[in-house]
Amino acid sequence: QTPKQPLRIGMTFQELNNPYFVTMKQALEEAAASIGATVVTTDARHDVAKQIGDVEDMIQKKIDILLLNPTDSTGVQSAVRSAKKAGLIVVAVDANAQGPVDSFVGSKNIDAGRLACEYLAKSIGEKGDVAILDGIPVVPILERVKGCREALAKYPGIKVVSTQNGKQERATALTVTENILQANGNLKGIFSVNDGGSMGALAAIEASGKDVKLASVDGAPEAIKAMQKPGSKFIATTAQYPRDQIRLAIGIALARKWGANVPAAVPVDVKLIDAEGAKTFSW
Amino acid sequence: MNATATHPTPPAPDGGLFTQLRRSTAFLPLVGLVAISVFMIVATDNFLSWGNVQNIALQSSINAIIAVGMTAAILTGGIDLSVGAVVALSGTLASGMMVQFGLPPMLAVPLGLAVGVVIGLFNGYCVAYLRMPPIIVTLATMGIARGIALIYTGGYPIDGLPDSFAFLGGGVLAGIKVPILIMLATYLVAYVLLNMAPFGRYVYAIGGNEEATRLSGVRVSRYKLLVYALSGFTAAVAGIVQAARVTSGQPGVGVGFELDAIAAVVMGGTSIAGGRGAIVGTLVGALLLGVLNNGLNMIGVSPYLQLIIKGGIVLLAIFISREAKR
Amino acid sequence: MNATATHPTPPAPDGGLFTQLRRSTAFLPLVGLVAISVFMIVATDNFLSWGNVQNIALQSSINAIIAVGMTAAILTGGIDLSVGAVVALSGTLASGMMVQFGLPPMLAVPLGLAVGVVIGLFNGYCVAYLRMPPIIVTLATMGIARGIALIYTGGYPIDGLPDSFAFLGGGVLAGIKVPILIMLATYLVAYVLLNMAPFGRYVYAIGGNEEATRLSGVRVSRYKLLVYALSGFTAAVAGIVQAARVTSGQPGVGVGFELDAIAAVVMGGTSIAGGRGAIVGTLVGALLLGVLNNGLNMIGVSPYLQLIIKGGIVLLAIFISREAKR
Amino acid sequence: MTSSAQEMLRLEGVSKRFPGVKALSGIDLSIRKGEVHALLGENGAGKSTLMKILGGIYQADEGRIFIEGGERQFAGYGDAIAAGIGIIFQEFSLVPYLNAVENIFLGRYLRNRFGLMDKAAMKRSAQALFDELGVQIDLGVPICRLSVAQQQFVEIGKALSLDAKLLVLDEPTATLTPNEAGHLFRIMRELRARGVAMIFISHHLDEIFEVCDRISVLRDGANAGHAEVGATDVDALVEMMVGRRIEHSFPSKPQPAPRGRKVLEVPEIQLAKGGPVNSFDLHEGEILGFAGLVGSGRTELALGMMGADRVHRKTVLRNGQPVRLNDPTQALANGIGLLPESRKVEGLITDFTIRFNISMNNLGSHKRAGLVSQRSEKQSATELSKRVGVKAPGIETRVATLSGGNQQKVVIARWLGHDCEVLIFDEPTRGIDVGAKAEIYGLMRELTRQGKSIVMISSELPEIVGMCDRVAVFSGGAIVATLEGDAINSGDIMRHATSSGGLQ
Ligand SMILES: Nc1ncnc2c1ncn2[C@@H]1O[C@H](COP(=O)(O)OP(=O)(O)OP(=O)(O)O)[C@@H](O)[C@H]1O
Ligand SMILES: Nc1ncnc2c1ncn2[C@@H]1O[C@H](COP(=O)(O)OP(=O)(O)OP(=O)(O)O)[C@@H](O)[C@H]1O
Ligand SMILES: O[C@H]1[C@H](O)[C@H](O)OC[C@H]1O
Ligand SMILES: [Mg+2]
Ligand SMILES: [Mg+2]
Repeated sequence: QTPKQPLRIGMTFQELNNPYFVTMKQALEEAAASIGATVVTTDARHDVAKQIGDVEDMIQKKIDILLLNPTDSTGVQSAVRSAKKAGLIVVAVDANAQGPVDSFVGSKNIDAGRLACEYLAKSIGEKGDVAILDGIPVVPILERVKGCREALAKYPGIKVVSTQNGKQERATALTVTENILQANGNLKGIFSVNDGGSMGALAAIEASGKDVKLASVDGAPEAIKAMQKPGSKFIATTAQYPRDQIRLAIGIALARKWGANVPAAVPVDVKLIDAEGAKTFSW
Repeated sequence: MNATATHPTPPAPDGGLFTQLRRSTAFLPLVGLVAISVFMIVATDNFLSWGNVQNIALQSSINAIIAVGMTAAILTGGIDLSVGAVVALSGTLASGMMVQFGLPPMLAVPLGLAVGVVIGLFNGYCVAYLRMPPIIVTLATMGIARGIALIYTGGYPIDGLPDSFAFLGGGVLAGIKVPILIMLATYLVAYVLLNMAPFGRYVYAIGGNEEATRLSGVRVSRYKLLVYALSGFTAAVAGIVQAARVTSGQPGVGVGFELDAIAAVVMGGTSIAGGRGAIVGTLVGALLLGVLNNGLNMIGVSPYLQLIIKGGIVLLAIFISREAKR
Repeated sequence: MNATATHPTPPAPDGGLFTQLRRSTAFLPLVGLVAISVFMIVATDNFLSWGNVQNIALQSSINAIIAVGMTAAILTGGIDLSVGAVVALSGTLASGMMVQFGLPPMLAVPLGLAVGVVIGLFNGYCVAYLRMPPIIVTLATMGIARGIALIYTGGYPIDGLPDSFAFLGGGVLAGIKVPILIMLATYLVAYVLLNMAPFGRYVYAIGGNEEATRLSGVRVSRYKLLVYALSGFTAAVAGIVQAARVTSGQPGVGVGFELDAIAAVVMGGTSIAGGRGAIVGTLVGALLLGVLNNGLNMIGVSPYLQLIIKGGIVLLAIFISREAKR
Repeated sequence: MTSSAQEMLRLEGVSKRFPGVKALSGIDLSIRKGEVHALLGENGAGKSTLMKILGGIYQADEGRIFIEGGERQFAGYGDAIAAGIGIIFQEFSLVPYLNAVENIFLGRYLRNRFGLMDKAAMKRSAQALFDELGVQIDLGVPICRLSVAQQQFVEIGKALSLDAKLLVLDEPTATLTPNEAGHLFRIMRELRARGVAMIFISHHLDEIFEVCDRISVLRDGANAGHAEVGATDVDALVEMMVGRRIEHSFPSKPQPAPRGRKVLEVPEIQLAKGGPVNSFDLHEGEILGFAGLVGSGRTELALGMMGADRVHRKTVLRNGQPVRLNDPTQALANGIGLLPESRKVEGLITDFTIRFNISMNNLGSHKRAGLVSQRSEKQSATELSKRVGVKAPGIETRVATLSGGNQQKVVIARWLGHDCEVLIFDEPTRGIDVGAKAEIYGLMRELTRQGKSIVMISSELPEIVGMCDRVAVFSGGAIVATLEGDAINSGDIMRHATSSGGLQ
């Protein structure tokens, strides 16, 4: 086409009322501005059907690069196909997608669950009842739970007494945790699959006055802040790096566009942040 | 022609308290609540502990508060789908006022409530004066209110609320959690409004026969306006309590709350066609749903199965309390 | 003294085609569709390209198909909130049959449709024979159907569907995408059913005056049963198309679809109180919503702002087409 | 009772109890083939209930139904139709958004060979039906756009199209003018000649003598007697129905006619652009009649005047002061109240109790500290319902369970308790029995003696003549004459009412 045409980047998010993704969006806009690219973003609100439609619209809008944060890894594959057919570069971010994606940039989610739950296990003295606050069944979340269970399984004194779905959202996580606390009088720890849910769980723990420790994944600002409160029950969160994921994704996409062979997956390291580490951490 | 008002069996003016209760639309829901509670007591360990009873009331409080305004809207033959979005908007707005502008809760809370009333007035204006169908008006304002909340917060939760505000969500007064007290106060006021003040009579009348009410000289449009304002207000109250409970203003909170509130209202015996029902029934309906949620969690039923059981119990409850055929 | 019924201007028996259109409840929605399309043509680059037009039709197809059954339910004065969950259930079930049991699509698809009809019949039975309120019955079956879909799949999407099935979602026939053809076929059948077969008149009659219809000897309960079965069926058709489009059975898909379908029906000029409306209007309403979604994405409006604009346009559309006062 | 080959229908010992009311006890009734049988009784006597039992809509608690000698049981109206029974219901059984054709054939649509509706064939036979009835009806528009009288003819046509052997007509003339009623009677005579048996219910006793052969009277749900038309008269029938003689139906008019100050002046009112411009005044203590044919625009003018409907242009003065009347609330605030023409649709909240219906727009006078004082409300409702003579177990009875006449009295009671000075009574005695009518007339005079003024819209000439101090006669939407004194007589009113409208 016309060479003057600025590069167009489209990104479809699974949701946009989670700081994690809003931060990604900011990083995307900053990065795009620095290379003179235009950006469109859409919000699937956890609806694969809407996500596919959003992608189709962006194809019509003739974007060059599609950054895809799938709300469901299998469900979006027809969108991936359409995008590839239209000649777009497709890079999945945060969660991988099926279909011919050019690359995937995402956290090492098994590590994320394992690190958080090892820390949790040690903090409760390697024994006692633990609950898992689950989330939406997408690969990254499933992997975190898997990593967590693997870690906990190493401690015979620890028993996972309840797994409930907090929908990664504060209000739901709050009531679910209240019920978990009611039903399990001896609970010692809770693992939440992300910080959206952890903040609800924390509110419930604090209100109950019980000594239940909480570990999570993300490193979201509100979690970092909560951990630093003296005597906080929120003891650790495995940080992901949303800004870096975006920067890497754009880099990979450009490289691909210029003709490079890019790796099929770019796993991003995660890092356990405890109360001490929280003092200096931010996304 | 024998003059009139012959009372073959003059019924006791009001009947005893029990008779009155028995006749009320709230009676069967109450029976349902008791039945399910008994079941839960048997099926779980500490269902009836003071802690768990408070827990249930606490968890029902948000829905119960929203359901007050929803009851009024449904009694007039309308509905309000925007309540969930109003919960988000009022909560984020009040939070923003406190965190970003440093307003004290004393000022921020009224502002949060005011935004609910404004949305309610807008709904009411469209329904009452522009004669647009409530279901679609409030569906539209649902999107609008949610959009404003998201734009206002940029999608982030607003954190760092003062402790004096968090008290509204987690505090204890006279041994009872504050949200429960707020819920009870809301119902008390609503009871007086709907059963003892002219306002309530008009609400029922509009739902019973709007045209007749209008022709008799009642300002139907104004009362409908007020009803939606009330619904916006109670949704905003719930939004404040919700924000205080999670100590942050969440732009994404409240999705689907409208359906929970409708379920509470209808489970409580109010006719979805308007004109018939009782506010007390709504409280019972909300508690019934709360008991179900809590009890199934306590028993340890899987979340997926819970959906089915809850659906089944809602059906059963409505089946039992549906109006007798003809 | 001349007998009754003198008409100042005796209207032409049926009027020309345009007059008929002009009188139809679908007229104003059509004007709205044209107006918004013109705006989008001006505001975006290639809105009117064949690719984008197909795109819009494709994206509207799921909602449009669901809205067929919803139209029938609303015309009788009812509603069906279970459609979104039925989309998930029929899609996962059909997918499961193909992937786990190796059934060919020829058998799996009818099974998926059958489960929709079963849920619809259940809804209809509760509404028509047990006289339970539609909104709450279908709210309950919404939970039940969703729960079954989640239990059946364990919460995971069912993957690995055969290409012959995926054709239903992505294939092209005579230059047109298959979901669009399915949508058109559904509307054609619905048009005949609702406008030319006795069934349709009974649907309108029930919504217009159920008691009178019953008195006329129409088997009201049976037709209501059929209406909900139809709604379950079209939701299941949408579920199959949806599964084929995302080439997987998704237990979580379809949340909130009921509201989109209601919006399409009401935007299409059908009265939410029943008795009045047109199936063509519903198609127009669904396309209108599709154009909005697509156009706002094409313009590049931020997703948050989109919520507000869409709400505003829905309001505007209903405001313009609302019934004139009295 | 003896059965004979001539007998079409026999009811034996039919009883029906509703919660709190014994509607029918041991009713016997016998109808011959080819006769028109009048069924009379006060409001609430049980006429409609008996007919609904005959139609399978209600089930009798006791009693047997014989059709042409054979015992039958009907589970629903469909069964009754199949047995040759057709009913013209007191409450319309029409679907507002369907057209006349679709209404008439509802439940029995003709199909073409594809199983689809044969619209053309149905339209043809509907047209033939209305031609036979001698009425002109637009078959293409939803019937809610037709006038009440036209709807009544659709209802009649619907029952006739059943080709019933036994036709029940439950107060079909309540919404018809004498002339239109005449049409109906002609058709009834034709049907009789063809051997169709008919049960005719009406509160217009003169009509009974015009079309009926025999008469059965119900009183308080029991048989009160039978009579041959030739061997009885109105007074005797009234006594059978009411159990006593009714001396004068109309209270005497004050002489000379009241001519107090003008409480209401309408120097100009034009409903629609280009339509007729009308004017009228109402004096204190007077009853002003609005007479005219059904559809002549009386209701519309009244509703427009008080702000219930939009009008193009109007000026209204109350006690000499111009007032703004944009809705019924403003009318009420200016002391103008309405008793609407259709009590069920526009007057009552049938789900509410008698008490709530009476106090509904008068809660202000029962307020204590901003709340409704139940005691004051109950006291006043009890007193008012006694004054108008509502027959009901008590003031907490749901209005839905009352007979039509008693429902009407509840609406009247509402206005008796109100301090409105100007009352618009639209067809106040429609469907009201003779006894109750006399009471309502008495109540109206009582109101005017208290200084209130009444506009009475009525299609019944005798009551216009008997009650009104002045009469405005409508034709084609225009007031074509205003009569007073001796000029108020049937002949003059009809002459003006049938003159070509709009010109004076
Ligand atoms: N569905 C019902 N529930 C309770 N009571 C009823 C019901 N229908 C009728 N009634 C009562 O039965 C009695 C007979 O009513 P019905 O309607 O048969 O009177 P009617 O003779 O037709 O009077 P009208 O001349 O006013 O039409 C009345 O006392 C009425 O209140
Ligand atoms: N087919 C029609 N379509 C639309 N409007 C009509 C039609 N027929 C009559 N109208 C209007 O509706 C009005 C109401 O009719 P209605 O039968 O109530 O007559 P009315 O003169 O108001 O008096 P009343 O009903 O008291 O006899 C009529 O005045 C007439 O202008
Ligand atoms: O990695 C992200 C995850 O996919 C989820 O949806 O919530 C936020 C993050 O934890
Ligand atoms: Mg009757
Ligand atoms: Mg009239």
